[in-house]
Amino acid sequence: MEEIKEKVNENEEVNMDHIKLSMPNKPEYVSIIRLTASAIASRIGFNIDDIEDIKVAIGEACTNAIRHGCNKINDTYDIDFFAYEDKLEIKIKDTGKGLCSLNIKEPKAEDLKEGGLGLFIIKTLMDDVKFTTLQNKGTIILMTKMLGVE
Amino acid sequence: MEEIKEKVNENEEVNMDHIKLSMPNKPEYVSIIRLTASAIASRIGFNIDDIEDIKVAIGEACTNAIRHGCNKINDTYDIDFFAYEDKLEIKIKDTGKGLCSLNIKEPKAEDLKEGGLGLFIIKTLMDDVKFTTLQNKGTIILMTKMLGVE
Amino acid sequence: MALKINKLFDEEKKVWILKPYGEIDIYTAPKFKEILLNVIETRDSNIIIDGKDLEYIDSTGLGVLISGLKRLKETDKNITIINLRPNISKLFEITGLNKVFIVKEV
Amino acid sequence: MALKINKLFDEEKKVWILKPYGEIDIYTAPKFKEILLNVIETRDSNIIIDGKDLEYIDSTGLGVLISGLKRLKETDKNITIINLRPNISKLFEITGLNKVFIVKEV
Ligand SMILES: Nc1ncnc2c1ncn2[C@@H]1O[C@H](COP(=O)(O)OP(=O)(O)O)[C@@H](O)[C@H]1O
Ligand SMILES: Nc1ncnc2c1ncn2[C@@H]1O[C@H](COP(=O)(O)OP(=O)(O)O)[C@@H](O)[C@H]1O
Repeated sequence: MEEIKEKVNENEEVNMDHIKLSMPNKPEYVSIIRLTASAIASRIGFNIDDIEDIKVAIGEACTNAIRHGCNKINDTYDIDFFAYEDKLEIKIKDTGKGLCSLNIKEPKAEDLKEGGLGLFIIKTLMDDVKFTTLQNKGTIILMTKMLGVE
Repeated sequence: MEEIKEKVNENEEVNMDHIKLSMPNKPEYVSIIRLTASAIASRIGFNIDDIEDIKVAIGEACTNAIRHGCNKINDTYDIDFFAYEDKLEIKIKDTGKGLCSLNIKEPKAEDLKEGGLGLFIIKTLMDDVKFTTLQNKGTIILMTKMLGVE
Repeated sequence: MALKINKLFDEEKKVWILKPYGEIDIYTAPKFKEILLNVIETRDSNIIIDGKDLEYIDSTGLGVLISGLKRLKETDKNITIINLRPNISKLFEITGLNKVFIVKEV
Repeated sequence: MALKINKLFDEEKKVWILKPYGEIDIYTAPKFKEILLNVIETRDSNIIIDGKDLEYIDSTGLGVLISGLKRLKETDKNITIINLRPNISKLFEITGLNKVFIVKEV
Protein backbone atom coordinates (compact mmCIF):
# COMPACT_ATOMS: atom_id res chain seq x y z
CA MET A 1 0.00 0.00 0.00
CA GLU A 2 2.75 2.45 1.04
CA GLU A 3 4.57 2.22 -2.22
CA ILE A 4 1.58 3.13 -4.36
CA LYS A 5 0.60 6.03 -2.12
CA GLU A 6 4.05 7.52 -2.36
CA LYS A 7 3.98 7.13 -6.12
CA VAL A 8 0.71 9.02 -6.38
CA ASN A 9 1.89 11.93 -4.26
CA GLU A 10 5.02 12.26 -6.28
CA ASN A 11 2.89 12.30 -9.42
CA GLU A 12 0.79 15.20 -8.31
CA GLU A 13 3.70 17.55 -8.79
CA VAL A 14 3.93 16.91 -12.50
CA ASN A 15 1.23 17.58 -15.06
CA MET A 16 -1.30 14.84 -14.37
CA ASP A 17 -5.05 14.50 -14.52
CA HIS A 18 -6.81 12.19 -12.11
CA ILE A 19 -10.10 10.59 -13.08
CA LYS A 20 -11.82 8.49 -10.43
CA LEU A 21 -14.45 5.86 -11.03
CA SER A 22 -16.32 3.69 -8.57
CA MET A 23 -18.26 0.75 -10.04
CA PRO A 24 -20.71 -1.86 -8.79
CA ASN A 25 -19.15 -5.34 -8.91
CA LYS A 26 -21.39 -6.44 -11.76
CA PRO A 27 -20.24 -8.03 -15.02
CA GLU A 28 -22.60 -5.91 -17.13
CA TYR A 29 -20.66 -2.73 -16.35
CA VAL A 30 -17.19 -3.88 -17.39
CA SER A 31 -17.78 -2.91 -21.02
CA ILE A 32 -18.57 0.63 -19.86
CA ILE A 33 -15.24 0.81 -18.05
CA ARG A 34 -13.44 -0.43 -21.16
CA LEU A 35 -15.16 2.26 -23.22
CA THR A 36 -14.28 5.00 -20.73
CA ALA A 37 -10.67 3.78 -20.63
CA SER A 38 -10.49 3.83 -24.44
CA ALA A 39 -11.76 7.40 -24.51
CA ILE A 40 -9.21 8.52 -21.94
CA ALA A 41 -6.37 6.74 -23.75
CA SER A 42 -7.45 8.24 -27.03
CA ARG A 43 -7.50 11.72 -25.46
CA ILE A 44 -3.91 11.24 -24.28
CA GLY A 45 -2.95 10.31 -27.82
CA PHE A 46 -2.44 6.54 -27.79
CA ASN A 47 -2.74 4.78 -31.15
CA ILE A 48 -5.41 2.19 -31.89
CA ASP A 49 -3.22 -0.81 -31.03
CA ASP A 50 -2.23 0.62 -27.67
CA ILE A 51 -5.83 1.54 -26.92
CA GLU A 52 -6.80 -2.09 -27.59
CA ASP A 53 -4.07 -3.27 -25.20
CA ILE A 54 -5.29 -0.90 -22.50
CA LYS A 55 -8.88 -2.01 -23.06
CA VAL A 56 -8.01 -5.67 -22.67
CA ALA A 57 -5.79 -5.08 -19.63
CA ILE A 58 -8.37 -3.01 -17.75
CA GLY A 59 -11.06 -5.52 -18.70
CA GLU A 60 -9.03 -8.36 -17.20
CA ALA A 61 -8.27 -6.40 -14.04
CA CYS A 62 -11.94 -5.47 -13.54
CA THR A 63 -12.99 -9.05 -14.21
CA ASN A 64 -10.63 -10.19 -11.45
CA ALA A 65 -11.88 -7.49 -9.09
CA ILE A 66 -15.44 -8.74 -9.63
CA ARG A 67 -14.61 -12.44 -9.52
CA HIS A 68 -12.02 -12.63 -6.80
CA GLY A 69 -11.92 -9.21 -5.24
CA CYS A 70 -15.38 -8.41 -3.94
CA ASN A 71 -16.67 -9.76 -0.67
CA LYS A 72 -20.22 -8.60 -0.48
CA ILE A 73 -23.00 -8.96 -3.01
CA ASN A 74 -23.53 -5.26 -3.54
CA ASP A 75 -19.89 -4.35 -3.35
CA THR A 76 -18.09 -1.75 -5.42
CA TYR A 77 -14.51 -1.37 -6.59
CA ASP A 78 -12.46 1.64 -7.60
CA ILE A 79 -10.69 2.51 -10.80
CA ASP A 80 -8.30 5.46 -10.88
CA PHE A 81 -6.88 6.86 -14.08
CA PHE A 82 -3.75 9.01 -13.92
CA ALA A 83 -3.38 10.68 -17.28
CA TYR A 84 0.05 12.08 -18.00
CA GLU A 85 1.37 13.60 -21.20
CA ASP A 86 3.45 10.52 -21.91
CA LYS A 87 1.73 7.69 -20.07
CA LEU A 88 -1.48 6.37 -18.59
CA GLU A 89 -1.52 4.77 -15.17
CA ILE A 90 -4.55 2.77 -14.12
CA LYS A 91 -5.16 1.62 -10.57
CA ILE A 92 -7.83 -0.97 -9.78
CA LYS A 93 -8.60 -1.47 -6.13
CA ASP A 94 -10.95 -4.01 -4.61
CA THR A 95 -11.80 -5.02 -1.07
CA GLY A 96 -11.57 -8.78 -1.48
CA LYS A 97 -9.48 -11.52 -0.03
CA GLY A 98 -6.22 -10.37 -1.59
CA LEU A 99 -3.99 -12.14 -4.08
CA CYS A 100 -2.70 -15.49 -2.88
CA SER A 101 0.37 -15.54 -5.04
CA LEU A 102 2.14 -13.04 -7.22
CA ASN A 103 3.80 -15.78 -9.18
CA ILE A 104 2.40 -15.25 -12.66
CA LYS A 105 3.44 -17.99 -15.01
CA GLU A 106 3.31 -18.10 -18.77
CA PRO A 107 0.37 -20.33 -19.63
CA LYS A 108 1.29 -23.79 -20.94
CA ALA A 109 -0.68 -24.40 -24.10
CA GLU A 110 -0.72 -28.18 -23.63
CA ASP A 111 -2.33 -27.88 -20.21
CA LEU A 112 -5.65 -26.61 -21.57
CA LYS A 113 -6.73 -24.86 -18.41
CA GLU A 114 -9.80 -22.66 -18.60
CA GLY A 115 -8.44 -20.07 -16.19
CA GLY A 116 -5.25 -18.35 -15.19
CA LEU A 117 -4.76 -16.25 -18.31
CA GLY A 118 -5.88 -12.86 -16.99
CA LEU A 119 -2.85 -11.67 -15.02
CA PHE A 120 -0.49 -13.02 -17.67
CA ILE A 121 -2.33 -11.05 -20.37
CA ILE A 122 -2.15 -7.87 -18.29
CA LYS A 123 1.59 -8.29 -17.73
CA THR A 124 2.18 -8.86 -21.42
CA LEU A 125 0.13 -5.92 -22.70
CA MET A 126 1.16 -3.24 -20.23
CA ASP A 127 4.61 -1.71 -19.80
CA ASP A 128 4.63 -1.97 -16.03
CA VAL A 129 2.38 -3.79 -13.55
CA LYS A 130 2.56 -3.65 -9.76
CA PHE A 131 0.44 -5.53 -7.27
CA THR A 132 -0.20 -4.60 -3.71
CA THR A 133 -2.12 -7.12 -1.68
CA LEU A 134 -3.26 -7.14 1.89
CA GLN A 135 -4.58 -10.42 3.20
CA ASN A 136 -8.38 -10.08 3.46
CA LYS A 137 -8.22 -6.40 2.74
CA GLY A 138 -8.15 -6.39 -1.01
CA THR A 139 -5.86 -6.01 -3.93
CA ILE A 140 -4.46 -3.01 -5.74
CA ILE A 141 -3.17 -3.42 -9.24
CA LEU A 142 -1.33 -0.47 -10.74
CA MET A 143 -0.59 -0.76 -14.42
CA THR A 144 1.17 1.65 -16.74
CA LYS A 145 1.18 2.08 -20.48
CA MET A 146 3.78 4.41 -21.93
CA LEU A 147 2.99 6.57 -24.94
CA GLY A 148 5.03 5.86 -28.03
CA VAL A 149 6.91 2.85 -26.68
CA GLU A 150 7.03 -0.46 -28.49
CA MET B 1 -28.69 19.49 0.18
CA GLU B 2 -30.93 17.66 2.63
CA GLU B 3 -33.51 16.81 0.04
CA ILE B 4 -31.10 15.10 -2.30
CA LYS B 5 -29.47 13.12 0.47
CA GLU B 6 -32.81 11.75 1.62
CA LYS B 7 -33.68 10.83 -1.90
CA VAL B 8 -30.49 8.82 -2.31
CA ASN B 9 -31.03 6.87 0.87
CA GLU B 10 -34.53 6.03 -0.11
CA ASN B 11 -33.21 4.82 -3.44
CA GLU B 12 -30.81 2.38 -1.96
CA GLU B 13 -33.63 0.14 -0.89
CA VAL B 14 -34.79 -0.52 -4.42
CA ASN B 15 -32.75 -2.13 -7.16
CA MET B 16 -30.23 0.56 -8.09
CA ASP B 17 -26.65 0.67 -9.26
CA HIS B 18 -24.47 3.57 -8.29
CA ILE B 19 -21.59 4.62 -10.53
CA LYS B 20 -19.35 7.41 -9.27
CA LEU B 21 -17.07 9.56 -11.35
CA SER B 22 -14.75 12.36 -10.32
CA MET B 23 -13.37 14.53 -13.11
CA PRO B 24 -10.80 17.30 -13.49
CA ASN B 25 -12.49 20.60 -14.39
CA LYS B 26 -11.07 20.56 -17.90
CA PRO B 27 -13.03 21.02 -21.11
CA GLU B 28 -11.20 18.19 -22.89
CA TYR B 29 -12.74 15.56 -20.62
CA VAL B 30 -16.41 16.43 -21.11
CA SER B 31 -16.68 14.25 -24.21
CA ILE B 32 -15.47 11.29 -22.16
CA ILE B 33 -18.24 11.87 -19.64
CA ARG B 34 -20.81 12.05 -22.43
CA LEU B 35 -19.53 8.76 -23.81
CA THR B 36 -19.66 7.08 -20.41
CA ALA B 37 -23.18 8.40 -19.85
CA SER B 38 -24.28 7.07 -23.24
CA ALA B 39 -22.92 3.64 -22.40
CA ILE B 40 -24.72 3.57 -19.04
CA ALA B 41 -27.97 4.76 -20.61
CA SER B 42 -27.67 2.17 -23.34
CA ARG B 43 -27.07 -0.56 -20.74
CA ILE B 44 -30.30 0.45 -18.95
CA GLY B 45 -32.13 0.16 -22.25
CA PHE B 46 -32.78 3.74 -23.38
CA ASN B 47 -33.38 4.23 -27.10
CA ILE B 48 -31.09 6.29 -29.32
CA ASP B 49 -33.14 9.49 -29.02
CA ASP B 50 -33.21 9.34 -25.24
CA ILE B 51 -29.50 8.57 -25.13
CA GLU B 52 -28.90 11.71 -27.20
CA ASP B 53 -30.99 13.75 -24.76
CA ILE B 54 -29.05 12.40 -21.81
CA LYS B 55 -25.76 13.09 -23.59
CA VAL B 56 -26.66 16.70 -24.26
CA ALA B 57 -28.05 17.29 -20.75
CA ILE B 58 -25.00 15.88 -18.97
CA GLY B 59 -22.74 17.79 -21.37
CA GLU B 60 -24.46 21.05 -20.45
CA ALA B 61 -24.33 20.32 -16.74
CA CYS B 62 -20.63 19.46 -16.85
CA THR B 63 -19.93 22.56 -18.95
CA ASN B 64 -21.58 24.67 -16.25
CA ALA B 65 -19.67 22.89 -13.50
CA ILE B 66 -16.41 23.71 -15.28
CA ARG B 67 -17.35 27.27 -16.26
CA HIS B 68 -19.20 28.48 -13.21
CA GLY B 69 -18.75 25.80 -10.61
CA CYS B 70 -15.07 25.35 -10.02
CA ASN B 71 -13.09 27.67 -7.83
CA LYS B 72 -9.56 26.50 -8.11
CA ILE B 73 -7.49 25.87 -11.21
CA ASN B 74 -6.94 22.18 -10.58
CA ASP B 75 -10.39 21.54 -9.20
CA THR B 76 -12.50 18.45 -9.74
CA TYR B 77 -16.24 17.86 -9.79
CA ASP B 78 -18.33 14.78 -9.19
CA ILE B 79 -20.80 12.94 -11.36
CA ASP B 80 -23.02 10.25 -9.83
CA PHE B 81 -25.11 7.91 -11.92
CA PHE B 82 -28.00 6.10 -10.27
CA ALA B 83 -29.12 3.38 -12.67
CA TYR B 84 -32.58 1.98 -12.00
CA GLU B 85 -34.55 -0.47 -14.06
CA ASP B 86 -36.88 2.26 -15.24
CA LYS B 87 -34.87 5.47 -14.96
CA LEU B 88 -31.46 7.07 -14.86
CA GLU B 89 -30.67 9.74 -12.30
CA ILE B 90 -27.56 11.84 -12.78
CA LYS B 91 -26.14 14.11 -10.10
CA ILE B 92 -23.47 16.69 -10.91
CA LYS B 93 -21.86 18.39 -7.96
CA ASP B 94 -19.34 21.18 -8.01
CA THR B 95 -17.67 23.31 -5.35
CA GLY B 96 -18.19 26.70 -6.97
CA LYS B 97 -19.97 29.87 -6.04
CA GLY B 98 -23.45 28.41 -6.25
CA LEU B 99 -26.29 29.31 -8.58
CA CYS B 100 -27.38 32.94 -8.33
CA SER B 101 -30.90 32.39 -9.54
CA LEU B 102 -33.03 29.38 -10.23
CA ASN B 103 -35.24 31.36 -12.54
CA ILE B 104 -34.70 29.59 -15.86
CA LYS B 105 -36.39 31.40 -18.68
CA GLU B 106 -37.21 30.22 -22.15
CA PRO B 107 -34.66 31.89 -24.42
CA LYS B 108 -36.04 34.72 -26.57
CA ALA B 109 -34.96 34.13 -30.12
CA GLU B 110 -34.96 37.86 -30.97
CA ASP B 111 -32.56 38.65 -28.15
CA LEU B 112 -29.63 36.87 -29.78
CA LYS B 113 -27.71 36.25 -26.60
CA GLU B 114 -24.68 33.99 -26.78
CA GLY B 115 -25.30 32.45 -23.38
CA GLY B 116 -28.05 31.31 -21.11
CA LEU B 117 -29.21 28.29 -23.09
CA GLY B 118 -27.66 25.50 -21.02
CA LEU B 119 -30.06 25.18 -18.09
CA PHE B 120 -33.05 25.64 -20.37
CA ILE B 121 -31.85 22.79 -22.61
CA ILE B 122 -31.36 20.53 -19.59
CA LYS B 123 -34.87 21.28 -18.30
CA THR B 124 -36.37 20.57 -21.70
CA LEU B 125 -34.57 17.29 -22.37
CA MET B 126 -34.83 15.66 -18.95
CA ASP B 127 -38.01 14.52 -17.20
CA ASP B 128 -37.11 16.04 -13.87
CA VAL B 129 -34.42 18.51 -12.79
CA LYS B 130 -33.66 19.67 -9.26
CA PHE B 131 -31.10 22.22 -8.15
CA THR B 132 -29.56 22.53 -4.76
CA THR B 133 -27.32 25.49 -4.26
CA LEU B 134 -25.33 26.70 -1.31
CA GLN B 135 -23.90 30.18 -1.56
CA ASN B 136 -20.14 29.79 -2.14
CA LYS B 137 -20.29 26.09 -1.49
CA GLY B 138 -21.26 24.78 -4.86
CA THR B 139 -24.20 23.52 -6.82
CA ILE B 140 -25.85 20.15 -7.12
CA ILE B 141 -27.98 19.39 -10.12
CA LEU B 142 -29.99 16.19 -10.02
CA MET B 143 -31.64 15.23 -13.28
CA THR B 144 -33.78 12.26 -14.14
CA LYS B 145 -34.67 10.56 -17.38
CA MET B 146 -37.46 7.99 -17.26
CA LEU B 147 -37.33 4.91 -19.45
CA GLY B 148 -40.11 4.61 -22.00
CA VAL B 149 -41.74 7.98 -21.33
CA GLU B 150 -42.41 10.49 -24.07
CA MET C 1 -14.26 13.55 -29.96
CA ALA C 2 -12.47 16.08 -32.01
CA LEU C 3 -13.47 18.74 -34.47
CA LYS C 4 -12.32 19.47 -38.00
CA ILE C 5 -13.75 22.24 -40.11
CA ASN C 6 -13.64 22.42 -43.86
CA LYS C 7 -14.09 25.91 -45.32
CA LEU C 8 -14.40 27.11 -48.87
CA PHE C 9 -15.70 30.20 -50.61
CA ASP C 10 -18.13 29.53 -53.43
CA GLU C 11 -17.10 32.25 -55.93
CA GLU C 12 -20.15 31.78 -58.06
CA LYS C 13 -22.75 32.13 -55.33
CA LYS C 14 -20.55 34.46 -53.26
CA VAL C 15 -21.08 32.43 -50.12
CA TRP C 16 -18.88 30.74 -47.51
CA ILE C 17 -19.47 27.05 -46.96
CA LEU C 18 -18.30 25.67 -43.63
CA LYS C 19 -18.48 21.97 -42.93
CA PRO C 20 -17.69 20.85 -39.39
CA TYR C 21 -16.74 17.23 -38.78
CA GLY C 22 -17.19 15.94 -35.24
CA GLU C 23 -18.28 17.63 -32.06
CA ILE C 24 -18.63 21.27 -31.09
CA ASP C 25 -18.60 21.53 -27.31
CA ILE C 26 -16.90 23.44 -24.50
CA TYR C 27 -13.56 22.02 -25.64
CA THR C 28 -13.76 22.62 -29.39
CA ALA C 29 -16.02 25.72 -29.47
CA PRO C 30 -13.10 28.20 -29.14
CA LYS C 31 -11.55 26.76 -32.31
CA PHE C 32 -14.90 26.94 -34.09
CA LYS C 33 -15.32 30.57 -33.00
CA GLU C 34 -11.88 31.51 -34.27
CA ILE C 35 -12.55 29.98 -37.68
CA LEU C 36 -16.06 31.45 -37.99
CA LEU C 37 -15.03 34.99 -37.07
CA ASN C 38 -11.91 34.73 -39.21
CA VAL C 39 -14.00 33.70 -42.20
CA ILE C 40 -16.32 36.68 -41.70
CA GLU C 41 -13.36 39.04 -41.41
CA THR C 42 -11.75 37.70 -44.57
CA ARG C 43 -14.85 38.11 -46.65
CA ASP C 44 -18.09 39.50 -45.38
CA SER C 45 -20.74 37.40 -47.07
CA ASN C 46 -23.49 34.93 -46.34
CA ILE C 47 -22.45 31.67 -44.71
CA ILE C 48 -23.78 28.17 -45.24
CA ILE C 49 -23.04 25.63 -42.53
CA ASP C 50 -23.29 22.05 -43.73
CA GLY C 51 -24.25 19.93 -40.70
CA LYS C 52 -23.98 16.54 -42.40
CA ASP C 53 -20.97 15.45 -40.34
CA LEU C 54 -21.65 17.51 -37.25
CA GLU C 55 -22.25 14.84 -34.63
CA TYR C 56 -22.81 16.97 -31.59
CA ILE C 57 -23.25 20.60 -30.64
CA ASP C 58 -23.99 22.05 -27.22
CA SER C 59 -25.01 25.50 -25.96
CA THR C 60 -21.41 26.66 -26.19
CA GLY C 61 -21.40 25.87 -29.92
CA LEU C 62 -24.82 27.45 -30.41
CA GLY C 63 -23.44 30.55 -28.68
CA VAL C 64 -20.63 30.74 -31.23
CA LEU C 65 -23.13 30.51 -34.08
CA ILE C 66 -25.15 33.32 -32.50
CA SER C 67 -22.09 35.54 -32.14
CA GLY C 68 -21.25 34.91 -35.80
CA LEU C 69 -24.78 35.78 -36.84
CA LYS C 70 -24.69 38.99 -34.81
CA ARG C 71 -21.58 40.07 -36.67
CA LEU C 72 -23.14 39.23 -40.04
CA LYS C 73 -26.43 40.98 -39.25
CA GLU C 74 -24.51 44.28 -39.04
CA THR C 75 -24.11 44.11 -42.80
CA ASP C 76 -27.42 42.38 -43.44
CA LYS C 77 -25.92 38.99 -44.12
CA ASN C 78 -27.17 35.66 -42.84
CA ILE C 79 -26.26 32.14 -41.76
CA THR C 80 -28.02 29.20 -43.40
CA ILE C 81 -27.72 25.79 -41.77
CA ILE C 82 -28.34 22.68 -43.86
CA ASN C 83 -28.27 18.91 -43.47
CA LEU C 84 -28.65 18.84 -39.69
CA ARG C 85 -28.93 15.44 -38.04
CA PRO C 86 -32.21 14.83 -36.18
CA ASN C 87 -30.66 15.08 -32.70
CA ILE C 88 -29.15 18.46 -33.52
CA SER C 89 -32.22 19.68 -35.37
CA LYS C 90 -34.11 19.05 -32.14
CA LEU C 91 -31.80 21.40 -30.24
CA PHE C 92 -32.45 24.20 -32.73
CA GLU C 93 -36.18 23.66 -32.31
CA ILE C 94 -36.34 23.65 -28.54
CA THR C 95 -34.16 26.74 -28.29
CA GLY C 96 -36.10 28.59 -31.01
CA LEU C 97 -32.89 29.04 -32.98
CA ASN C 98 -34.53 27.47 -36.04
CA LYS C 99 -36.30 30.83 -36.35
CA VAL C 100 -33.13 32.85 -35.95
CA PHE C 101 -30.98 31.00 -38.46
CA ILE C 102 -32.24 29.80 -41.81
CA VAL C 103 -32.45 26.09 -41.13
CA LYS C 104 -33.08 23.94 -44.19
CA GLU C 105 -33.88 20.26 -44.33
CA VAL C 106 -31.45 19.53 -47.14
CA MET D 1 -21.60 -4.02 -25.95
CA ALA D 2 -23.69 -7.08 -26.43
CA LEU D 3 -23.22 -10.46 -28.02
CA LYS D 4 -25.15 -12.30 -30.70
CA ILE D 5 -24.17 -15.66 -32.04
CA ASN D 6 -25.17 -17.10 -35.35
CA LYS D 7 -24.94 -20.90 -35.60
CA LEU D 8 -25.48 -23.22 -38.52
CA PHE D 9 -24.54 -26.78 -39.38
CA ASP D 10 -22.90 -27.20 -42.76
CA GLU D 11 -24.40 -30.57 -43.84
CA GLU D 12 -21.98 -30.99 -46.70
CA LYS D 13 -18.78 -30.52 -44.73
CA LYS D 14 -20.30 -31.89 -41.52
CA VAL D 15 -19.10 -28.95 -39.49
CA TRP D 16 -20.65 -26.41 -37.14
CA ILE D 17 -20.09 -22.77 -38.05
CA LEU D 18 -20.46 -20.30 -35.18
CA LYS D 19 -20.28 -16.59 -35.86
CA PRO D 20 -20.22 -14.31 -32.82
CA TYR D 21 -21.16 -10.65 -33.26
CA GLY D 22 -19.92 -8.24 -30.60
CA GLU D 23 -18.01 -8.81 -27.39
CA ILE D 24 -17.27 -11.92 -25.34
CA ASP D 25 -16.36 -10.87 -21.83
CA ILE D 26 -17.24 -11.65 -18.20
CA TYR D 27 -20.83 -10.56 -18.90
CA THR D 28 -21.50 -12.40 -22.16
CA ALA D 29 -19.21 -15.44 -21.72
CA PRO D 30 -21.84 -17.54 -19.88
CA LYS D 31 -24.19 -17.19 -22.87
CA PHE D 32 -21.37 -18.10 -25.25
CA LYS D 33 -20.54 -21.14 -23.14
CA GLU D 34 -24.14 -22.31 -23.12
CA ILE D 35 -24.38 -22.06 -26.90
CA LEU D 36 -21.02 -23.70 -27.54
CA LEU D 37 -21.63 -26.67 -25.26
CA ASN D 38 -25.18 -27.01 -26.53
CA VAL D 39 -23.95 -27.15 -30.11
CA ILE D 40 -21.46 -29.88 -29.20
CA GLU D 41 -24.14 -31.87 -27.43
CA THR D 42 -26.54 -31.61 -30.35
CA ARG D 43 -24.03 -32.83 -32.85
CA ASP D 44 -20.52 -33.86 -32.01
CA SER D 45 -18.47 -32.58 -34.93
CA ASN D 46 -15.71 -30.13 -35.78
CA ILE D 47 -16.46 -26.48 -35.16
CA ILE D 48 -15.45 -23.43 -37.14
CA ILE D 49 -15.62 -20.09 -35.37
CA ASP D 50 -15.80 -17.15 -37.73
CA GLY D 51 -14.24 -14.19 -35.93
CA LYS D 52 -15.05 -11.57 -38.56
CA ASP D 53 -17.51 -9.71 -36.32
CA LEU D 54 -16.01 -10.61 -32.98
CA GLU D 55 -14.90 -7.25 -31.66
CA TYR D 56 -13.52 -8.25 -28.30
CA ILE D 57 -12.70 -11.35 -26.31
CA ASP D 58 -11.09 -11.59 -22.90
CA SER D 59 -9.65 -14.43 -20.82
CA THR D 60 -13.14 -15.45 -19.77
CA GLY D 61 -14.09 -15.97 -23.41
CA LEU D 62 -10.84 -17.77 -24.16
CA GLY D 63 -11.61 -20.04 -21.20
CA VAL D 64 -14.95 -20.95 -22.77
CA LEU D 65 -13.24 -21.82 -26.05
CA ILE D 66 -10.78 -24.02 -24.15
CA SER D 67 -13.56 -25.85 -22.32
CA GLY D 68 -15.30 -26.46 -25.65
CA LEU D 69 -12.09 -27.76 -27.16
CA LYS D 70 -11.53 -30.10 -24.21
CA ARG D 71 -14.97 -31.60 -24.78
CA LEU D 72 -14.32 -32.05 -28.50
CA LYS D 73 -10.87 -33.57 -27.99
CA GLU D 74 -12.55 -36.50 -26.21
CA THR D 75 -13.85 -37.61 -29.61
CA ASP D 76 -10.86 -36.33 -31.58
CA LYS D 77 -12.64 -33.31 -32.99
CA ASN D 78 -11.26 -29.81 -33.23
CA ILE D 79 -12.02 -26.09 -33.25
CA THR D 80 -10.83 -23.97 -36.16
CA ILE D 81 -10.87 -20.21 -35.77
CA ILE D 82 -10.91 -18.04 -38.87
CA ASN D 83 -11.05 -14.36 -39.78
CA LEU D 84 -9.74 -13.02 -36.46
CA ARG D 85 -9.22 -9.28 -36.18
CA PRO D 86 -5.62 -8.23 -35.50
CA ASN D 87 -6.26 -7.20 -31.88
CA ILE D 88 -7.78 -10.61 -31.10
CA SER D 89 -5.21 -12.51 -33.11
CA LYS D 90 -2.60 -10.90 -30.88
CA LEU D 91 -4.29 -12.36 -27.77
CA PHE D 92 -4.15 -15.86 -29.24
CA GLU D 93 -0.46 -15.39 -29.96
CA ILE D 94 0.63 -14.10 -26.58
CA THR D 95 -1.29 -16.83 -24.76
CA GLY D 96 0.00 -19.56 -27.07
CA LEU D 97 -3.58 -20.52 -27.93
CA ASN D 98 -2.80 -20.14 -31.63
CA LYS D 99 -1.00 -23.49 -31.23
CA VAL D 100 -3.92 -25.10 -29.40
CA PHE D 101 -6.68 -24.14 -31.78
CA ILE D 102 -6.34 -24.20 -35.54
CA VAL D 103 -6.14 -20.49 -36.23
CA LYS D 104 -6.34 -19.53 -39.89
CA GLU D 105 -5.78 -16.15 -41.48
CA VAL D 106 -8.88 -16.36 -43.65
N1 LIG E 1 -8.38 -8.94 -7.54
C1 LIG E 1 -8.02 -10.16 -7.07
N2 LIG E 1 -8.26 -10.51 -5.78
C2 LIG E 1 -7.92 -11.71 -5.31
N3 LIG E 1 -7.34 -12.68 -6.05
C3 LIG E 1 -7.07 -12.40 -7.34
C4 LIG E 1 -7.39 -11.13 -7.92
N4 LIG E 1 -6.99 -11.16 -9.21
C5 LIG E 1 -6.46 -12.38 -9.41
N5 LIG E 1 -6.49 -13.13 -8.30
C6 LIG E 1 -5.98 -14.51 -8.11
O1 LIG E 1 -5.03 -14.79 -9.13
C7 LIG E 1 -5.45 -15.93 -9.89
C8 LIG E 1 -5.07 -15.77 -11.34
O2 LIG E 1 -5.84 -14.75 -11.95
P1 LIG E 1 -6.02 -14.70 -13.51
O3 LIG E 1 -4.67 -14.86 -14.13
O4 LIG E 1 -6.74 -13.49 -13.86
O5 LIG E 1 -6.86 -16.00 -13.88
P2 LIG E 1 -8.32 -16.45 -13.39
O6 LIG E 1 -9.01 -15.25 -12.85
O7 LIG E 1 -8.93 -16.99 -14.62
O8 LIG E 1 -8.07 -17.51 -12.36
C9 LIG E 1 -6.95 -16.03 -9.66
O9 LIG E 1 -7.42 -17.33 -9.81
C10 LIG E 1 -7.08 -15.52 -8.23
O10 LIG E 1 -6.83 -16.55 -7.32
N1 LIG F 1 -22.80 24.92 -11.69
C1 LIG F 1 -23.07 26.25 -11.61
N2 LIG F 1 -22.53 27.01 -10.60
C2 LIG F 1 -22.78 28.33 -10.52
N3 LIG F 1 -23.58 28.99 -11.38
C3 LIG F 1 -24.16 28.32 -12.38
C4 LIG F 1 -23.94 26.91 -12.56
N4 LIG F 1 -24.65 26.50 -13.64
C5 LIG F 1 -25.27 27.60 -14.10
N5 LIG F 1 -24.97 28.70 -13.36
C6 LIG F 1 -25.48 30.08 -13.55
O1 LIG F 1 -26.65 30.04 -14.33
C7 LIG F 1 -26.49 30.84 -15.50
C8 LIG F 1 -27.21 30.20 -16.68
O2 LIG F 1 -26.57 28.99 -17.06
P1 LIG F 1 -26.78 28.41 -18.51
O3 LIG F 1 -28.24 28.39 -18.79
O4 LIG F 1 -26.10 27.08 -18.60
O5 LIG F 1 -26.11 29.45 -19.49
P2 LIG F 1 -24.60 29.98 -19.57
O6 LIG F 1 -23.75 29.01 -18.86
O7 LIG F 1 -24.33 30.03 -21.04
O8 LIG F 1 -24.62 31.34 -18.94
C9 LIG F 1 -24.98 30.93 -15.70
O9 LIG F 1 -24.61 32.08 -16.40
C10 LIG F 1 -24.47 30.95 -14.27
O10 LIG F 1 -24.54 32.23 -13.72
